[in-house]
Amino acid sequence: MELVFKNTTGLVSVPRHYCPGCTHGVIHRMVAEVIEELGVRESAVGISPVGCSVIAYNYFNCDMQQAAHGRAPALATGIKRVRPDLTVFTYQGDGDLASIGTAETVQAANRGEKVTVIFVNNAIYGMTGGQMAPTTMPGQVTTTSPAGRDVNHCGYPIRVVELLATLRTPAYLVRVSAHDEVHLVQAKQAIRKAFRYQLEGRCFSFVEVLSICPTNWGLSPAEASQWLANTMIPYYPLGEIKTPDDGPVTEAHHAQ
Amino acid sequence: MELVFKNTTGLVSVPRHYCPGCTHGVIHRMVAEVIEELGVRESAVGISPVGCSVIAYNYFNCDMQQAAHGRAPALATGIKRVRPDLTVFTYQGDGDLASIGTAETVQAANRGEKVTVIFVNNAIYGMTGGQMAPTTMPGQVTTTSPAGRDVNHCGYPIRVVELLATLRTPAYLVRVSAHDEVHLVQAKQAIRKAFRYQLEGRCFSFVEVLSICPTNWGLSPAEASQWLANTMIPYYPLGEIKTPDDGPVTEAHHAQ
Amino acid sequence: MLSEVTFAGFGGQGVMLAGKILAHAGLDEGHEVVWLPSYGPEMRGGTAYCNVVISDKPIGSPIFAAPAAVVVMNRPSLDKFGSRVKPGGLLIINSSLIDATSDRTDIHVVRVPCNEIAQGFGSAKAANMAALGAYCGATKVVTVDSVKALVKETFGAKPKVLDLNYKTLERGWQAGEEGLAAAKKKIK
Amino acid sequence: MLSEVTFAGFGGQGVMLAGKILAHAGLDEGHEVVWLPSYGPEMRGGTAYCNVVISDKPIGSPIFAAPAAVVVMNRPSLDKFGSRVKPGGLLIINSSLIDATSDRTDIHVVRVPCNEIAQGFGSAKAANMAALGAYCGATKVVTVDSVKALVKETFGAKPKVLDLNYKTLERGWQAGEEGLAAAKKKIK
Amino acid sequence: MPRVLIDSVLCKGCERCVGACPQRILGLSKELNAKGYYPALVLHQPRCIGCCLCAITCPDSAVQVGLNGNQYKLFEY
Amino acid sequence: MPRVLIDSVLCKGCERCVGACPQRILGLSKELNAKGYYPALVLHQPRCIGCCLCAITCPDSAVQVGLNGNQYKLFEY
Amino acid sequence: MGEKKLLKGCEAIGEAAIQAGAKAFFGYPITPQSEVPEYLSKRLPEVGGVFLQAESEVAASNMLYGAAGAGVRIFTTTSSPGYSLMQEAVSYMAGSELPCVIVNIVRGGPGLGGILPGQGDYKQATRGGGHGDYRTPVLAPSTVQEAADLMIDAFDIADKYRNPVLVLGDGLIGQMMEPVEFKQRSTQVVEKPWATTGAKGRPPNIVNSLYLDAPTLERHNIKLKAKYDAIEKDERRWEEYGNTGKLDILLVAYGTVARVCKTAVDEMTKQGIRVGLFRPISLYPFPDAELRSAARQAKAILDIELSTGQMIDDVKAAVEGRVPVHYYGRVGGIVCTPEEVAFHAGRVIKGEQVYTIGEYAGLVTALTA
Amino acid sequence: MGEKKLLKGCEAIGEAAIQAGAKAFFGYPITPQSEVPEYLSKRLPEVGGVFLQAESEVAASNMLYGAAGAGVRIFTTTSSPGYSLMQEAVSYMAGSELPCVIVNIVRGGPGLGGILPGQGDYKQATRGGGHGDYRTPVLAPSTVQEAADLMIDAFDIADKYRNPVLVLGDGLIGQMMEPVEFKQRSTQVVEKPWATTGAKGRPPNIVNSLYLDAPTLERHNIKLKAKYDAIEKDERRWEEYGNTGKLDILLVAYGTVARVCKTAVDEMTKQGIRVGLFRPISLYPFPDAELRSAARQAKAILDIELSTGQMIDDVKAAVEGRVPVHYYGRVGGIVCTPEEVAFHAGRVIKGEQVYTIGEYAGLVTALTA
Ligand SMILES: Cc1ncc(C[n+]2csc(CCOP(=O)(O)OP(=O)(O)O)c2C)c(N)n1
Ligand SMILES: Cc1ncc(C[n+]2csc(CCOP(=O)(O)OP(=O)(O)O)c2C)c(N)n1
Ligand code: SF4
Ligand code: SF4
Ligand code: SF4
Ligand code: SF4
Ligand code: SF4
Ligand code: SF4
Ligand SMILES: [Mg+2]
Ligand SMILES: [Mg+2]
Repeated sequence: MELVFKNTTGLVSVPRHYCPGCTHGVIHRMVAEVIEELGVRESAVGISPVGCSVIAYNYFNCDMQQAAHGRAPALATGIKRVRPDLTVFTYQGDGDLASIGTAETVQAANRGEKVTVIFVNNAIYGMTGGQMAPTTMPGQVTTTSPAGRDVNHCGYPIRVVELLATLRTPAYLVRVSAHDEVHLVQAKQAIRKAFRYQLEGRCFSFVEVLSICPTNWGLSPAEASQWLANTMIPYYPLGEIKTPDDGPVTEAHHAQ
Repeated sequence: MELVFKNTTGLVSVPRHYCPGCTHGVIHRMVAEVIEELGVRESAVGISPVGCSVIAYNYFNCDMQQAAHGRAPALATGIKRVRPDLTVFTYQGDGDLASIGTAETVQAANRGEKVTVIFVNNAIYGMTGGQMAPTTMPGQVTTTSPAGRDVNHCGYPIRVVELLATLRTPAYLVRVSAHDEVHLVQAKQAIRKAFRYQLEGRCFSFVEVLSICPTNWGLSPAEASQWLANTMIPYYPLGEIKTPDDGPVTEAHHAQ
Repeated sequence: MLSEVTFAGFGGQGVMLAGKILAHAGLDEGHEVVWLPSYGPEMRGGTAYCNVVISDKPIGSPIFAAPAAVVVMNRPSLDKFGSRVKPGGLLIINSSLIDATSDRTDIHVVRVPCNEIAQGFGSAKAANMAALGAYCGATKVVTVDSVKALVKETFGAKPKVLDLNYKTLERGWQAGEEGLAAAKKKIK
Repeated sequence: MLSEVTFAGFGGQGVMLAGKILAHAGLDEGHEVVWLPSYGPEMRGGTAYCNVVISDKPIGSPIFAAPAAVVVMNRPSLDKFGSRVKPGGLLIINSSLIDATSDRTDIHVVRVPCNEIAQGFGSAKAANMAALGAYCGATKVVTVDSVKALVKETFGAKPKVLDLNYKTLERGWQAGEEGLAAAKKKIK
Repeated sequence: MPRVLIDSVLCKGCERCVGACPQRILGLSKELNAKGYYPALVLHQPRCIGCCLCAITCPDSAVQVGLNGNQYKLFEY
Repeated sequence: MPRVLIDSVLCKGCERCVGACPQRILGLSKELNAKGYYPALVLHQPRCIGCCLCAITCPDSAVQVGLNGNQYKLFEY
Repeated sequence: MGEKKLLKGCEAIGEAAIQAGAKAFFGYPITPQSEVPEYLSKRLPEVGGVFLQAESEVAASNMLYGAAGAGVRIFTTTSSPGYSLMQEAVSYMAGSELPCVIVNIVRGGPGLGGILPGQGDYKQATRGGGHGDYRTPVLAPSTVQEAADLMIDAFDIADKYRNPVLVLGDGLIGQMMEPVEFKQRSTQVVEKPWATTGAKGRPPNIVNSLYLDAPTLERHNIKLKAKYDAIEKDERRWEEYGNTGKLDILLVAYGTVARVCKTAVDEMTKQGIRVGLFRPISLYPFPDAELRSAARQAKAILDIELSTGQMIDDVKAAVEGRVPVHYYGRVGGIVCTPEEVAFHAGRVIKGEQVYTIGEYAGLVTALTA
Repeated sequence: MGEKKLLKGCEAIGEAAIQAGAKAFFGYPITPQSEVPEYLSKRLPEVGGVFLQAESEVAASNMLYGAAGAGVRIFTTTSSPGYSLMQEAVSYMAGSELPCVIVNIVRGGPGLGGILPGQGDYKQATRGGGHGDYRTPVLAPSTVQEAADLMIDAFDIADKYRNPVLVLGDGLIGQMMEPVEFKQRSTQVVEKPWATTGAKGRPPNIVNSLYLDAPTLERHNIKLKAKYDAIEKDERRWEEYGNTGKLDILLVAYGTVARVCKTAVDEMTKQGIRVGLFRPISLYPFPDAELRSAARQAKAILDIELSTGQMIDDVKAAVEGRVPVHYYGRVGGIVCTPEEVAFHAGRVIKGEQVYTIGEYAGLVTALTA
């Protein structure tokens, strides 16, 4: 019997510590599959964040570095600039990337670092026990917004992909979702494309993956997927927001 | 004889240390005039950055704090949240605000802090002797881009106003220029409007002012103004990019 | 020292709450108390536990190499803590979920079918009350009234749940009392 | 110690370059040298200065409370440094821009019209060479050939500018030599 | 014939696969596994169409899909 | 009649006012001020229209504009 | 008020700050102190205060700067890596003479380390991890009640000296529940005429740490130094426990470890050993004279820390070589037990070499293998 | 090579790093070290290296982490406030055992302070300003030539111990021009089998400082401690200058101040005073045994710093109370002169109380007025 879906060698085969139903695991698998499919496992360096996926270094079957909270894009920059032959990716949560790591995210994108960022947006700080993230939905109850996120108190959720899309530096910016099987099929394509752009030396590539956190949302995995579909997707539209082919990159404004 | 244009009491009458022709001085004056005109000098707290305007605390005739490099919006947040009755503004350069302070800028805007940010974009690090800023123009020679800014090496200049405009939280975001008299008249209106929005408790307000740095650009003040008009304005379009009245703020996506 | 106990189980089995109620009861009865949880990511999926100390003197360390008593709600907890009980100490095992037992002869082992007791009154969710009851019944460190008052504070809003917890607590108490008596005979 | 001098003036008057050339010349002639600039924002608008030490032994401190010699190119520099010159030391004043002089009688004061000299050869921009020349002419700490070689390295690409600097240097040298001789008579 | 292999040691009983299966042929076991979860089970293997959606959706790499013979490729993953 | 007052101590001779004046009536002095700059001068006061653009454009608050009598407000500043 | 409540250390810290008059909290979640922001996100709005989650510790500490500069009592809590990110702001606040309170619930390090209790940030806390000549008083509670009490004192000290004050705990202090009583304490209301509250009827106030003129900066530094001298004179705190007089051994420990040592002292005393505990409560200023006098009649000192040995330098400096100072510690999140302390103290008394951490845990073999 | 060039300290530091094999520079401008990035932005591309201006010191230090983890020789330069922002990353690099070199061209502090020379970051540098039990070797040059030489050594030490190494200068070292010779030095090429260079033909490498399991983290801490013990044993550096044997006074100073002291020693010797200078070159590890032996025949020690007194604790600990240790310093950017040093040394010799900074500058009156 041939295995038509078999576990990727891009992951180490150990049980993972994620909660039942948590889509971190699915996203790990897709990234690992792409790395394997593109044949770059032996040149890949991944960077794990601080967040539930902090020990992703135990799961990905490639060289890994563990970054300080929010700084993964800086590490990626450091690695890629001195070893452009390596395939460098970061794997980051929304607290990590969209809060403490805002500057590193925006600036790495703006410099056009030839790295791939996998951004797992679960609208919450998972690891530390469910505090509000910049991506938390209006009205969403968290341990630090016990009455629900009040947009008059701390603003609206940040749409990182749209934010980065205003930068003129070419980039591949896409948002996908991991909440169900159909969206996973699309997500996989986006991740593949993101790594391809890196391998071609074209641009910075960034995949935002909407993800569920049943534990801190206080929902079953199925309910959590529903909530993501009903609440998050309307606010976080899916699709390619920017590709490096967008618009002519004219050199009109060169100075002096 | 009546003075139809007289020096504002919003500024302390001491000579300022800026280089001849440097528009920091003009921008100081306009902000101070607005504070005086709106009658809020006695409730105002300004925050000076690290940059050529670091000692703005000696010039503004109101209470002042001096912030660590890039952190002025965090200070402003701290002050305004505990003393909402005060009129709080920051005065920041492009290195300060758009490089090291990226996170503080984006997050203060996103939280909708009711403060006013005056952002002086002179496309360079003035104080430290003319190093490249994130806003430096493509091809522009600086002491750390001796061959001119190479967009393939470090990307395109960041347009902060456009970046912030993607945030859903209501805001007043405008770009003006200080390079000549006509633009100064427009700039003044924008600054006044920005403070008004704060006083009305409406929103975060942000005025980007294009500014010249004759010293580090290696140009006379007149040449510098020309360069700004010819090179910077096409890349940094002037005008109100966002007002709090833009678009209906629907509460459609409230969760749970 | 009146009492020094570790409650251990899966996250979700309510061991933290059981410990907190015990500590509260100790405080209400005028003693010094400390409740110390395990915390952080290790709680996720793994075992959660808390230590409770009740004493008549200021409490030094709430960390014990060898606790006087341990209540284990699941198998991994038995594996982790069973061997640490102080000689002469007490080990309460939730026999509903743990087939294994301890082969130690220097301690008192009491097996209580916590889930079954609670299930019998309506829901296995109250199994932690059986465990708490068993520990208190065996040690008498606090009175049943103190504990009941706190159970009421916790579940008072929902009469059905309160009733379930009361009954489970009482049955657990009895099981603890009887179990220890039996164990004492064994050990002599 | 062969030489210990401060060059001071407005930013833009070329005092830094004058000092660097002197230090280079010292190095080329086989001595230990240090060149130390003032730096940072104080340079903007204010006075800029640099210290040069040339010695035959390893150089300790390049910071002097009382320098053996000072060359001042503008009024604020005279105010700041004039009083610090070591008794018996040398003060060279750019008389083109400084009407005032020092009333100290314990030092040698030499007035050199640096801007005028340079202007005479084509541009006041070379005034710093007159000052450098004056200092070297007075002290003979390095040879004129060493200095000229370095001036050539600096301006060699533009023959006209080189010529201007050469000539200004030489005239300054002479003014320094003669000025010190005159001052020595005065002081005795 | 497709064949779905579920690793009941890795499975955490989250039921994502159960929801993902277009044939509705997956369910949970009534027996706890060693980690304390009720792992997923194939209830009716013959109706399986080998679409792999169960495997794709599993966060814990607990599902693999085997095949004897040929299979229509239903979508690009 | 408008009257332009330039503080030659504060002035740094940047010539921004010179460029801003629609009447082209400003220029620089030939005398250095104490700080070493050639300060701005009004060359032909009578032609001044009191628009204040010189003052508006001055970075060093060295320009004030006075008025005897009435004046058309040319723009909103 | 006056009533004993069972509270987690983190909750007690948050509540105490409110009792001390703190008007707002700016902070960022990090284990094991996230219960502070969680508690305050509910509690502060109830009392008309402001809870705001900052985007990072860098931002949080600079929000503190702004709010402290505006004259209100303000504080934040964090844990080790977060405190490292605050070093620039702490140096700025010290330089600008701004009062505030920062709680560091220390965890294992360096780097991401672990989340269990540690004392590896002692040097950072007591020497100033930021740049420049400054110091911050450091208070180290060893019970939840004391954490609450010291929080209130910390605000008073901060205001008195216009300086940041650090409260140093660890996961045990933060996570443990103990009975706490908030005594009605009159916290000093300090006038802050220097604060940026709007220049109404007075010249503008400036909050600043920049002095480009060297003599001016030197005067500023001298003024700061005089302040630290005053703090070193007036703000020492310590506790002595167990036996005094002639001692076979004097234990020195702070915070969590001191609790463990108290149990050890009780046990050892029962066994007839003459043992006492000296517990520094203020780590800066370190109660050196007091330790010196406590140590006068001791045959030996055993310094016990959850670090590879940081406070020991202060202990040695305090006793000036008059008493031999031994060290024992555990690290990585392991808290030593009373039995362990007694065992190692026993070795010292018997004149045996104290085991190193590695030896004791049988680790050295594993490492060299 | 072999030729003497007149270089600014900042340029020499940049060039030396290239000579040592550094492949890239990530950094952020700050006075008085901006000449390093400026120099390298031209120079690195010439030699096939990478110059990248980071968005902040936080980012720069984390770029260092990434590049060091990828196995290349890497460094950055900064000044005081910038170094404070690097504390988290330095702690991470120490925890993950990554070699790199960081240059801190110290300025006046605390806060924004000033830009003139200072030594107020001594404690931060030698004690570790970040969290957790770690140390970084610190080398303090006092000439431009030495700055260049120590840069190269710093890379070797970093690689040897897999640890960040700090080079501590100040504005004077950074801005001064002196002749520099780059001797053809065979810098050790160290294999880095642990680096993340792609898992080709070997199992994946992991660069990490997180150890959630306490015993594992404890083992890791013990391993780090063993490394620091080895560093303390093998990496001490110091210089003795002037007289040896019986001394009226021994000066102790490092970096810029040590230059000043050398001139003072020369002058005083001329006056017949028996005076010597002990100059620590490695500040961590502090050459304590060496200082102790140098001090053996001295009547007194005068510790001279551009701080209110930080190294003095190490000096005191080193001499163990056998010789009286006096302190004199200037702060705020003022560098004391040779005359000033001689004057204060003279007071010590005469048995007079050394003036405090404030007294000397006649400042105390102004302050108390
Ligand atoms: C400097 C620092 N601040 C805070 C923390 C604590 N911390 C650990 S994980 C985390 C949030 C993670 O949330 P997110 O990035 O959304 O990841 P998730 O767990 O949701 O996948 C925080 C705040 C830390 N380790 N370091
Ligand atoms: C943490 C920190 N990093 C760097 C510096 C050095 N620094 C001072 S001003 C400045 C740049 C200022 O440029 P900009 O913000 O554009 O202001 P400008 O001078 O151009 O008005 C830098 C990098 C500092 N003081 N603190
Ligand atoms: S806490 Fe949330 S994000 Fe973290 S593993 Fe559990 S479900 Fe996933
Ligand atoms: S350096 Fe540039 S920005 Fe700074 S004062 Fe001079 S002209 Fe203005
Ligand atoms: S392969 Fe498809 S049909 Fe078969 S069990 Fe899985 S999801 Fe169901
Ligand atoms: S998706 Fe995976 S883990 Fe979840 S129930 Fe199915 S097989 Fe088990
Ligand atoms: S007021 Fe107008 S017209 Fe008069 S001098 Fe000024 S710019 Fe010229
Ligand atoms: S604009 Fe102001 S500073 Fe410039 S020349 Fe005119 S008056 Fe002088
Ligand atoms: Mg998250
Ligand atoms: Mg700028």
